[in-house]
Amino acid sequence: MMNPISLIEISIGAIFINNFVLSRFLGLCPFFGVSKKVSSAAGMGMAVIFVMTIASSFSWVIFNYILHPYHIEYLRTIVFILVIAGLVQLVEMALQKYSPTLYESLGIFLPLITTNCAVLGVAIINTDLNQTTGSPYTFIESLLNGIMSGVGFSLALLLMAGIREKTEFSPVPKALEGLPIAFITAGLMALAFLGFSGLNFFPAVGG
Amino acid sequence: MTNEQQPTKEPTNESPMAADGVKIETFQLTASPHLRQPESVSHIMMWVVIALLPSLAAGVVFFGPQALLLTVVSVLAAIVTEWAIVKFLKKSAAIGDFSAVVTGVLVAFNVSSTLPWWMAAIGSAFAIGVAKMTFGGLGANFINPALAGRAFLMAAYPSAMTRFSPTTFGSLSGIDGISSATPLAQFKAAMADGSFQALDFQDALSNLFLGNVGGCLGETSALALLAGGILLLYKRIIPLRIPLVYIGTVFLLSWIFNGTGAHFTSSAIIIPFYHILAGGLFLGAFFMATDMVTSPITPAGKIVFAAGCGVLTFLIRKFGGYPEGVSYSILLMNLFVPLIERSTRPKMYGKVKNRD
Amino acid sequence: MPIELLYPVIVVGSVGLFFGVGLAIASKKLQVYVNPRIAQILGLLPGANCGACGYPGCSGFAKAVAEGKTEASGSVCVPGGSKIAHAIADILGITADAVEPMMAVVHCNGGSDKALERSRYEGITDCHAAILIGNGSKICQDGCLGLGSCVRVCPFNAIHVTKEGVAVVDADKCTGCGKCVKVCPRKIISLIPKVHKIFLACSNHDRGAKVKKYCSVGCTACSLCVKATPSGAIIMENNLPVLDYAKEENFIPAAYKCPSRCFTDLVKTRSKANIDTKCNGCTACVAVCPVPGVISGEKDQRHVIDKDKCIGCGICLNACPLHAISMWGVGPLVKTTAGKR
Amino acid sequence: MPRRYTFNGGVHPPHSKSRTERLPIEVFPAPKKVIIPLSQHIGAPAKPVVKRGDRVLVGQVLGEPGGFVSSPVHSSVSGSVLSIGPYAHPMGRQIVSIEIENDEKNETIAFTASIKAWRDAAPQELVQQIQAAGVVGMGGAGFPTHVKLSPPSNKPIDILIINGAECEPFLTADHLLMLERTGDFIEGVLILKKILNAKKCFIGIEENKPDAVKKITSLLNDARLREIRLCTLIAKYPQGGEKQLIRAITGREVPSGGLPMDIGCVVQNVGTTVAVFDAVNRGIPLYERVVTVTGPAVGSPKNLLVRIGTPINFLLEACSFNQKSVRKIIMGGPMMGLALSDVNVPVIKTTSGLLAVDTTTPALRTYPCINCGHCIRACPINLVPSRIAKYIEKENYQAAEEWNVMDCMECGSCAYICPAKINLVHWMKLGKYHVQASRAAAAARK
Amino acid sequence: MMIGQEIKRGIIDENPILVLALGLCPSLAVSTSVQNGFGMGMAATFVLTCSNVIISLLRKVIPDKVRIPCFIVIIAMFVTIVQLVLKAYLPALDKQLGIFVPLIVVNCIILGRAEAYASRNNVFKSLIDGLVMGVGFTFALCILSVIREILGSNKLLGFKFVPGFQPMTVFILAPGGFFTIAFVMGVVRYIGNRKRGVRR
Repeated sequence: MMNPISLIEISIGAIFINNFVLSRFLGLCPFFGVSKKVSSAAGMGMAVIFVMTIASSFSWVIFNYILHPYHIEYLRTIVFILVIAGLVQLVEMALQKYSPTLYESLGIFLPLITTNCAVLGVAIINTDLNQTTGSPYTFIESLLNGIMSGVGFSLALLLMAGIREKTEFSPVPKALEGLPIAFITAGLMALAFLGFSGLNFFPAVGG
Repeated sequence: MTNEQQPTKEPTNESPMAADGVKIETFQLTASPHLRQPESVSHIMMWVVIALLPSLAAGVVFFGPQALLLTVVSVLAAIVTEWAIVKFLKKSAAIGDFSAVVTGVLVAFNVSSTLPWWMAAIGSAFAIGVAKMTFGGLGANFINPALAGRAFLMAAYPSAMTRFSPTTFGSLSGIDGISSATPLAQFKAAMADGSFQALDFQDALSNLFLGNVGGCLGETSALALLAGGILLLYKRIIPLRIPLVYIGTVFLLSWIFNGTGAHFTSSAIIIPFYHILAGGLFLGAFFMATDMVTSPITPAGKIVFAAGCGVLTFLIRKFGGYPEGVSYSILLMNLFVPLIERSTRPKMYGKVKNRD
Repeated sequence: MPIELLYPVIVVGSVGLFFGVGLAIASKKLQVYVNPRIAQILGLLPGANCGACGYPGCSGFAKAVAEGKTEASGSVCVPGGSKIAHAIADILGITADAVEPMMAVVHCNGGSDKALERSRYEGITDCHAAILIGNGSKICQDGCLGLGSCVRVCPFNAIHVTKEGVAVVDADKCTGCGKCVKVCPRKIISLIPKVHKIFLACSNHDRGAKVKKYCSVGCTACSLCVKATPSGAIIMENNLPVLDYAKEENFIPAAYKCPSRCFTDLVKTRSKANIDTKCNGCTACVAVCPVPGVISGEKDQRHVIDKDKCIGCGICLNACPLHAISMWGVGPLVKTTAGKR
Repeated sequence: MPRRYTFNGGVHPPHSKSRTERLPIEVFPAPKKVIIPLSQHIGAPAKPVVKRGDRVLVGQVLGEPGGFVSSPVHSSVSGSVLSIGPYAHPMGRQIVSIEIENDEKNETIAFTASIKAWRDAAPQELVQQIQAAGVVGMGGAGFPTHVKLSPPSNKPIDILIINGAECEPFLTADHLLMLERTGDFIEGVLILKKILNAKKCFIGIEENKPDAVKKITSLLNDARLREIRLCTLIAKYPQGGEKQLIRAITGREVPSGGLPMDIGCVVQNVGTTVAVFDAVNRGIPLYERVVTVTGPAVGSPKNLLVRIGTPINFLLEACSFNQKSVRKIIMGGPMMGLALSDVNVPVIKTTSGLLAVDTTTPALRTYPCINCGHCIRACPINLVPSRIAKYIEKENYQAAEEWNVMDCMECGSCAYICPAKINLVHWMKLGKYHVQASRAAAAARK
Repeated sequence: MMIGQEIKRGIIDENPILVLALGLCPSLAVSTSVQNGFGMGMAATFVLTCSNVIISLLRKVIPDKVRIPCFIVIIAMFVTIVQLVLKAYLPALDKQLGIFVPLIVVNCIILGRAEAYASRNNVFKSLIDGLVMGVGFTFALCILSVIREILGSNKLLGFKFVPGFQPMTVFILAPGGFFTIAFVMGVVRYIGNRKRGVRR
């Protein structure tokens, strides 16, 4: 059950091969919104990892102990979003009260993340696998997928921020300034990330 | 400004010039230094083009005139695209630098000689039009245009891009130009099904060095690439550290993780040589990882960058979905360049012993 | 069966209830007070983030205002002006002072057609950069460099550099934020009250004979403008007249006396004086008219004004004991002394 | 083979010294009129002590120092004061200057203040003598020498370095001074050494001046001069930069934002050393200096001993410069010199050379930066000029400051080497100006 | 005439994707074929319109502090309805759209309109706004998917398009999506700039 190889595979897959932003098109709004500076991208990345971890663990528990046993899987959208939104807001309030410094660096990004498809996406993907494949994610796998998807998102975000800080010096044509050039940047990044496709460290095991 | 009016009651002194005829020389007023070394950007690009010529010759020798056609088409497509975009944007930027030529040649060097010419043109146009000019042209792009063009073609026409032709000379041993698979693909297949024979691959080394092997048209001859690379090193256009570290990393990794379980058997020693001579590593290490625009500007950053390229090349070759890893690894490392530059600022004079 | 139908209701309801109650408690327990006025004030501000107030952008200003660190009078947020100041005052419950709208003017008119250059500056297109390299290329050490540092800093796109290389402010667009005043390395931009359309377009402190050698519109410090302004609102300081806009409202005579055409008048066409039939020929107007030969007529006869020569200063309006003179023609005469009658 | 000293980075511009390096120093006759600016040094300008119409003699004090970091100025001719007022200065600004009409009598003040027995004199006395003579750093910066020679007691000086590198192309003034006044020069070094009480003393000379190296070496063979060592430097620009010279010879690094005295070093230029000798041993104030007049647009280049205040057009004419082909006139060397916009400006204490050039410098960028990194390799203090310039272009002065723009010494190596011909030094100057302005504003707020 | 203006606003002036850059994730992910794009557009339009109406109806009841969670619950309800309907009647499309159907919940357009428009305007206006924005969203999706389908698989609505043209598979992969939206957006801005006379 706790196969270390499958855990590594999940990590590699979530970070590189099925990168949330560059291959799954999830979480694009914060990806383009908060990637203008490396410093804020780093804060955002931490926040996303944090929220994704919470989201994937809680949603796993709720799905496997409430929705699945009572056959009301169709409610997961509504329940997940409620749980995530509620939790993040609680965390945000707690941060603001008890750790203002952490709130300053992390908290300001939290409201941006609550209603973000990457976070809901990771919860749904985790449970989708439960539905479609014979081997549902265990809690650990689900948690790991959450964390690593967050890491993959943060990696893409950091790279993007670095590149945008650099291309800020570039004389981009007027019509392409801002978002369009960011899209092209993301497209070129996605093109480079295609190099990871098929990456498989354990060919014998993974098949 | 239209609503401005000069009081014109008593017009005086119509001439702006001083009346007493003092002659005032106008010298040029600029910041120091008043001396500049003569070499310019277009010189650099021109030397890169010259350094690529031996490999082009090798490509023509091994793959026939088709190689030349592809290169010419690709270069033309690059130049025309750049010209059209500069025209459209009404930019004043001079097109006289050779950077588009370099990109065009490199795109052609990164495709199979069997590729239809129009595909090469598309790749070239993409390289210039999307990867370079959208960011504002020379010096503004963050990713190597030629490699982006290749990656685009790879994603657009995967089958055409992986169909290779044998060379014009034919067989000398097991691994050579006869087979249409690239040397690394053969190596990977041999490793996978256990048919790996050190002797076959040992014989192949000289073919690899000279270029009598299948593959992309510019990457076959390590010798020709080395000649061009040495020219650029001599002209101080590329720094030695990038090719050295890049090739060295691949060599070391493929020796340590050679898959045979031993390190000093003949096959274990041949494998790293095979790895560095095959699959366009020399092309990547001398001409694409050293691209000034898309590699780190800091001296320490160049080493990190080259080592990263080496590690990724090795990982993709060994574990990835492609037999060749050079182009993707350089592209991926291009993405890391800004972060590398941030963290490898050179130590400033007088920084260590700062009083506070 | 019915119980199964109830599951979703129960689940969604209980999750909703849980978080609803949880958040309600949390919001009470963990509340951190954020001044709601900040958002309100920010909504009112022009959003140009010009920084004229001295705070980092409009949000910084809003915060400072809400916290009472600065007053919200129109003189602090100049682009917003008194209108916004009043609106902010409403939020804060205090009254704001009306502020006189200001505009920036460039005190130089010496373009390449009028002022000589001593060398060819080739370098960064920036005034500070030119100052650093041999103090610019103009002979005049106080002239506009025309490299557009003020243009780039203007948040309202109100400044441009003419093809002769002199910066010009568009009075309609200028909000008087003063950013250009701060950035100009030669300190030749200043703010004047918007109602005054006349200003001195020269900043040169050299003596007259020297100025004439290199600039045809340079002030020669002849003092004619000082003499033309009896109220003493113009004084000569270091070879350059200084206009006191608080003291005097009518600089028209001074401007039209200037032999070097150093004044710029932003009114396109001034209305001209006209003497009506009430005139009894007392010649009081002739005595005050700054331009000789404009008013003509026999004593005790109705006088006439030469509309071509009249500069429209309106001084005669006050002088006429019979109120027989009025201003005619297109364009308003802005706030002349005539209004005080 | 003796050890050859050098530093990291730098560039190799052509030396271009062959036209003047063998020409002896000629005395240039005092002109009809001299203009002596009251500010020829770093620090507060001098305060005038003469009035219009006063008769002055050669060497007479015209302006008293305006503060500790300041220096007096002296008359270089005898005659009457024509005017005191703003006059064009090589820096481009109008600076209060004293205009003196030469009466051709060349009457000098009595140089009675000389301290022949300087070996027995107190260091303070010698420093006062040097200050009274108006000696400033003659390499180009013009830092008052007496300030350098009065380090605070908590900063003991153990090394004195004499800068004979003269790394700027074209210039040969210091070279000729070392050849022609070798004895005076060495004695000047000894005076400086005594003042500072330095344990070690080095003379750094670039290896492209073998005759000077040979002559000084033969003199230093004297047993009494064993404490002075001659260091041959690799000919590379900016070998004569104060920080580079210290690095090359001692291996020490001046801390960022600090002075050489922080690490126990003092560097003096050759011209300054000879001026110190003149001031101490002969009592002569600094009123003349050696100027190399050269450049492609000059017909007969010369090394001239010129009175301070001589308008430069006299010098250019004396060297038959080609008025038609000249595009640019530079005061100083081609790497760090100032482009002049007026040929009427006077020679000042820091004027080491005059260049008339028939080519223009590519001033605006003709290519975009291609990230080649040549500027980083050339930068002798390991900055990243291209990046800093981009920050400044984007008006991000804070980032420029973080990337140490303030440590740039504007040596010009980066701009010299740049294949894109970007005006890197100009950007640095602009950035430094803005950083300074914002620092001043921040200080004012406090 | 008001309606006409509104439609122009939704499709051109304030197009949610091409001008406001909202709802990027689904628009890039499902615009690989016109069928998917149109299906997604319709689904989003349905949710947008319905939630706008309900939110507008309840705008005076919902307390300000918890309005966002309330909006989300309302939206999620309609999304669940869409999900169930798709599963029942269009299983193929449901499979194609995959996870992006439930993700309509967090589509910025819907929450954005709820927050910016429906919570401040009356029911009728909100209904129109929802419809118009939905049409704009669908329109932009269709443009993107037409380009990507033709270039990426040389098909339009599943039919072969240009004979002899070799499709570039990259356009149905992630990079192609980014490039397509970048250039469509660039063209829209270019035209807009031209209209406003901004220089290139």
